[in-house]
Amino acid sequence: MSLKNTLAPFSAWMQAFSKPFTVPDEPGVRPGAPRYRGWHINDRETCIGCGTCAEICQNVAIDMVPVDEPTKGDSGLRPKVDYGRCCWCALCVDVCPSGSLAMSNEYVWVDHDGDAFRYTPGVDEKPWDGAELGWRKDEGFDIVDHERVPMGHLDPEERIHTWAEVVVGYTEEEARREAARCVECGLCVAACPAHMHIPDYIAAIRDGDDVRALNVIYDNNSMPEMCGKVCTRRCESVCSIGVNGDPLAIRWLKRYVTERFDDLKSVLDVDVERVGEGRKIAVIGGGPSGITVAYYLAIRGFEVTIHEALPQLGGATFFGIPKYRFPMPSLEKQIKLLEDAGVKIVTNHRVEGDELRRMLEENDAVFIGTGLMKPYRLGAEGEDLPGVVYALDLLRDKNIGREVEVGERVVVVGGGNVAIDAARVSRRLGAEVTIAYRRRIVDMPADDEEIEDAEAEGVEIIPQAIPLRVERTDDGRLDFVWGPAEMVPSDRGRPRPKLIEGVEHHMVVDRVIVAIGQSADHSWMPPDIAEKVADAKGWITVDHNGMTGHRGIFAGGDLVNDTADAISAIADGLRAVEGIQRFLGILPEREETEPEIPVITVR
Amino acid sequence: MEKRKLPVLPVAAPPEGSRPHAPLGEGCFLGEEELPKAPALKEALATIKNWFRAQSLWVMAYGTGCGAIELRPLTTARFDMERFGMAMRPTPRQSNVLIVSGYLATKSLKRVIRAYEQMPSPKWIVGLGSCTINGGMYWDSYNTINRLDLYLPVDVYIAGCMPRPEALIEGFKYLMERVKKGEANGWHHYLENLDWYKANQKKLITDWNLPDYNW
Amino acid sequence: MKTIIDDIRARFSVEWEHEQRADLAQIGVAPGTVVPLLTWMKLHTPFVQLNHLSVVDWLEDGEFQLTYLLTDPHGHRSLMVCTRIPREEATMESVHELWPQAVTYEQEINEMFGIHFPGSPRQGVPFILEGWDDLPPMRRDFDTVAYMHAHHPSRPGREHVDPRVYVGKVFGERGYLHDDD
Amino acid sequence: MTTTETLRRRVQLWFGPQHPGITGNMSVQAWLEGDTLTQGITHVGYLHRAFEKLMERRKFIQSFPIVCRICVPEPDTNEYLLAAALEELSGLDREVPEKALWIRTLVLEMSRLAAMLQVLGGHVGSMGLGVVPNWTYTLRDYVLDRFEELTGARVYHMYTVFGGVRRDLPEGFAERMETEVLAKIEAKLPVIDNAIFDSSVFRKRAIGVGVVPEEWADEMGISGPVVRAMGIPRDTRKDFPYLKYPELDFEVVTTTGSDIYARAWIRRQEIAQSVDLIRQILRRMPTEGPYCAKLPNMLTWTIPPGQTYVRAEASRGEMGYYVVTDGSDKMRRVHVRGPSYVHGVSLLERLIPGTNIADLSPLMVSLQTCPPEIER
Repeated sequence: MSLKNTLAPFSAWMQAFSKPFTVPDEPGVRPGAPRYRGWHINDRETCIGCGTCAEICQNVAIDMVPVDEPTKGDSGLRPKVDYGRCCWCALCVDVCPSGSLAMSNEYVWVDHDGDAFRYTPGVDEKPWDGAELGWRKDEGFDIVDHERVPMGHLDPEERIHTWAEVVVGYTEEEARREAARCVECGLCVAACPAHMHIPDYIAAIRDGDDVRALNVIYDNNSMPEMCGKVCTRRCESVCSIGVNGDPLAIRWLKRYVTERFDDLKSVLDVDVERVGEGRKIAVIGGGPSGITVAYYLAIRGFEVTIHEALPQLGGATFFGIPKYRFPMPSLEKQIKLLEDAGVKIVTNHRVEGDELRRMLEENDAVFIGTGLMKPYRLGAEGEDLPGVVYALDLLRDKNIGREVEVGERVVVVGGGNVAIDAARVSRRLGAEVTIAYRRRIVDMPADDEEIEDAEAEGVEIIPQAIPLRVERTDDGRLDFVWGPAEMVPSDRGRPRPKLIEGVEHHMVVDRVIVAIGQSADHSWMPPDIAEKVADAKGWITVDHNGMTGHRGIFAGGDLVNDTADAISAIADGLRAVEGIQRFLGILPEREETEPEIPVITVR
Repeated sequence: MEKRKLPVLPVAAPPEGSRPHAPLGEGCFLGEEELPKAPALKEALATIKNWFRAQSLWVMAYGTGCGAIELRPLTTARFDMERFGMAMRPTPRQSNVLIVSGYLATKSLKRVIRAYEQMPSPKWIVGLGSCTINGGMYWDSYNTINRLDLYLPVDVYIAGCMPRPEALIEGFKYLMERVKKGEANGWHHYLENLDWYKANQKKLITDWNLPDYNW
Repeated sequence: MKTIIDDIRARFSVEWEHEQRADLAQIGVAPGTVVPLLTWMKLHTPFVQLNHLSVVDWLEDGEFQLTYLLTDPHGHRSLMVCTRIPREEATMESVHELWPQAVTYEQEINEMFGIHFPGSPRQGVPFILEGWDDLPPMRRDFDTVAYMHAHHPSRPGREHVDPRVYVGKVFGERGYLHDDD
Repeated sequence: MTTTETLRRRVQLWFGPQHPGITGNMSVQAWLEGDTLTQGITHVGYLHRAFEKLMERRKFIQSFPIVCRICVPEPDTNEYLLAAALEELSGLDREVPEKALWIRTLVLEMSRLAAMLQVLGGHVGSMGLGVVPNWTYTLRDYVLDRFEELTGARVYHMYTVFGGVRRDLPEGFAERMETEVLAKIEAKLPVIDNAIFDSSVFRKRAIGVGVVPEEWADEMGISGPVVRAMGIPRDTRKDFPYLKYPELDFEVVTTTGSDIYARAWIRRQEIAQSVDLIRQILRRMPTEGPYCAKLPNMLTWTIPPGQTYVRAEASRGEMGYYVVTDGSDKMRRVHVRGPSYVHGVSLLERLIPGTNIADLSPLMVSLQTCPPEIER
């Protein structure tokens, strides 16, 4: 050993004069780094209780516990974290679809009681609530897929010259890919009026089991192919993935599955007791609610007859929806299923006079789903001029195959789906189309995609336009006069349009198409029955069984609900399916009990 | 003395042949029994005793699990636990704090029990990390226990996976506080419920070959 | 990589081959071919290093797959030799005489999968487990969660509500194609 | 020889698991004659958590928080390897952005640096010299501070995922890395040299002790500092290039002697090398661009059937992951092959005969045995 080796280590003594490494023992602990993963914090208001955090937690550290009232779009459950399981990986934070869950940069928690290490962030008060630093969701990193698989559309230039379907539909690969985006939280089930088993059929599609998917779909919807094409899709509006991204294309997935099978009866696995053998039901109105009632009662052995005034079943989905959205073969498939189930269909038959009374006597129950057929009037001068037409009439004439002509220039008044349909149909008939709507575009009740599609097809939308009058021009056309409106706050919630006095705009058109809503028409019923069924204004209220004020008469669809969409009509139909069976004593009367909370004990 | 909550677990009758342990004394001072028994003095003595105990926690150097990695920074310059009167000791005979640094595999549990029983009283166990509380990351593993308190009395839990050295320091300060107040009595609990602990231990460790607790 | 596989093909029957990366090829051989092949490779090719010996449990097929990873430490490439043996009373020839460290691999596989390597020195000697009296735990038919529930109690008092089920219950989700039982 | 004599001559001793000189929670069952070891058997399993079993029942994304626990001092190698294997099998590897590759290289090098600082302290600590560990652990802690800043955690980073990394580099990270870590390490290295490599105590106990014969290198698959201390320039970063290592300028450090001293020296040199590499990475890393590829929904992600073996250089040597997928959303099999599997069992057992009992602990440290990676 050299002298150097003996002495060199002593140089370590020099370190005695350098600054100590030691972190001083001061009150409070050294704060964690700005993105430290400490204790959870949760924004109770933003959280939607989708449970994706619990789903992804590989340690089963998160329980969803009931905290708030469940509403559509919020299950009311909130995550409760067990810190005897947590590993601070923050996958829950990164996956959180609503972005409510985060982590603070606090990291000290000591206790002598092992049971103490659990709390519900955002609900149980903790010192780190509202911490500014800590692990947060970052835009550049996503472990759920926020981008929808794009849906193919016909080119706008091309489609205004054809009645072919605008939406191309998913291929199998696209459908599987889209279905894989689902996190199976089930919030959509709450929002769907019929409470379809959405996560279940999406999972089946993802797994490549389309037969299972179809069966799950038909479990509580007998017109899914229609829904798959034109549903108003409330489910997608509450989709947890949609909170910070594109919601699952639930409608397109349903469309994908239902389009894959032609012979529905052979695919559907129906397993119900034929409890209705020997009982007769009459259904008046062949729309979605009527079809639902007919199908689910027919498979239970009831003898069901549908009476429809038009030459084809389908109701508004037949005569109201243009064929480029819901083509005829799709509807025919549904009707075929009804026939296969043994439903008797009477078309071109308008029930009138005392016929309803007779039906009541001959049948065990009658279901009315006649819809809203009487258009609202424009309420402006000149609306009776020839050339001022109602959108419903236009659409119906087109759909039942009559010759329709709209001229070169058309203005559509209204902002709902019917208005858009009328506009797009007119476009296909070769007209230049303008939509005049009282409020702003964001206020339009029509589907956003529909509005986009219409604009892509060259439909011009003039918002905040109030029709003043219609005048005949010298050359036999129409002068549509409208005034601009400003939006003023209203005590009823959404702002109200107020006419700006003194300004008038003129538009010379060939047709003024009115699409500002419809109302019910009960003139076909015997007055004494109508009195019991509907109130003075024509509104029908039903009980929890779907039964009207008249014993044995059930009702559903647009007549009854105020949402006026097909899926609500189907939901009404389902209610009546159960209600009729209860009314006939086949099912026990429903007991009003609080639903039991399905609790899983975590071990 | 604070009564501790017994974890609920169905346990069979006390195992046969378990040796009765020595009666629980007030403390471990030699000849303490001979001191005058005036309550005030007794209390004062206990306070002094606890204060001293809290100031010299000697930790057994046994890295039972991954949490051991944060014990090294704690013992070295940066977090320097010796300034709190704590030191690492190489053998259980010289230590009175056992840090169970995380999950325990069944094989380790056996050694930890042995090590704990060899430690002289008073002694305390610090459960470090979430896996000592409820299994943590390895909750579904066939080879790791989920709850340390079924097998050994835990005086302080420090949650985290893993807890940082600063959290450990806070944990030890909490332990010191509890020792000073005379509340950290895990070792009493172990003796009082020895049969219960032994039954739990033997239920899991099938090839039981440890000597009886004889301290 | 192609040359070495061609060389192997010239001498042994190869069931399948796959080039995973430029520096990693995989071949499948019959169980009986493995030891002669590995011996030849160690003695006559640059693939002298046994990097890895692993088992995959194909429970559905009733087979274990053994994977030997040989590496050419100077040519920087690897060859994965795979073979499948029946799961029932699984036995495989030992390679510990070619590579001494294979003893550890074989000991562990014996303990974790229950595959027997006759002649390998530490067969039946516990390596990782102690006092184990259940199925070899790495077999896929061994259920670790069930074992955990039976042996390692968790802290009680936790209750979870699955949002999917809860929402369905609260809002009255029902089906109509099947009668409720 | 009578039985009594045998007993007198041969003593059985359990070195660990509760022993201050053992590396982690493991034990060596040793037989002694006098103070010389005649035989040793490595016993592991004290830390067996059945990672591979647990990962078979976890989805891919759920597996990644668990892999980093396989090696505590150096979790990032595991994270990277799992990500690399699954990316290769799923085809996602083509989409990992450039920046993510750089950050991954940075993280791997930082973790090598941290682990080597720790083990360098361990080298001397195991000989009872307590001063150097106080420095190296603190220096390692400075690296951990940067890890905390970058990844949100000190020890288990859970940072490298499929497709890239989880967060971008924070503002001013490179400067802090330089001033708070690299500069401090460089300033301390000469002092450490004086205290270790120039110390007669260390030299006397390390030179010529625990020599691994060169012939063992190939057939046993010895890797890392152990093989480089034999003078063989074997380094996965060069031999099986991955991430951005081919673009970095560095030479494989080798020395001769193949003893404890040589291995410590390699580690000391590689600390300097890591410092240099981290500087290079931070200088060349792109500042713009995404740090993670667009990922599919991780809750339902499936990977087509396949099998692969990926490797990376950890501080201890070559770490490998053998991953088999079967088309489902979980791995069919993942097998972790850590360098300690060979170093800590076969090699250690071969080295033990003839070693002095007092040298066992330094020997184990020099092999850098990491028990959790043996038993997993």
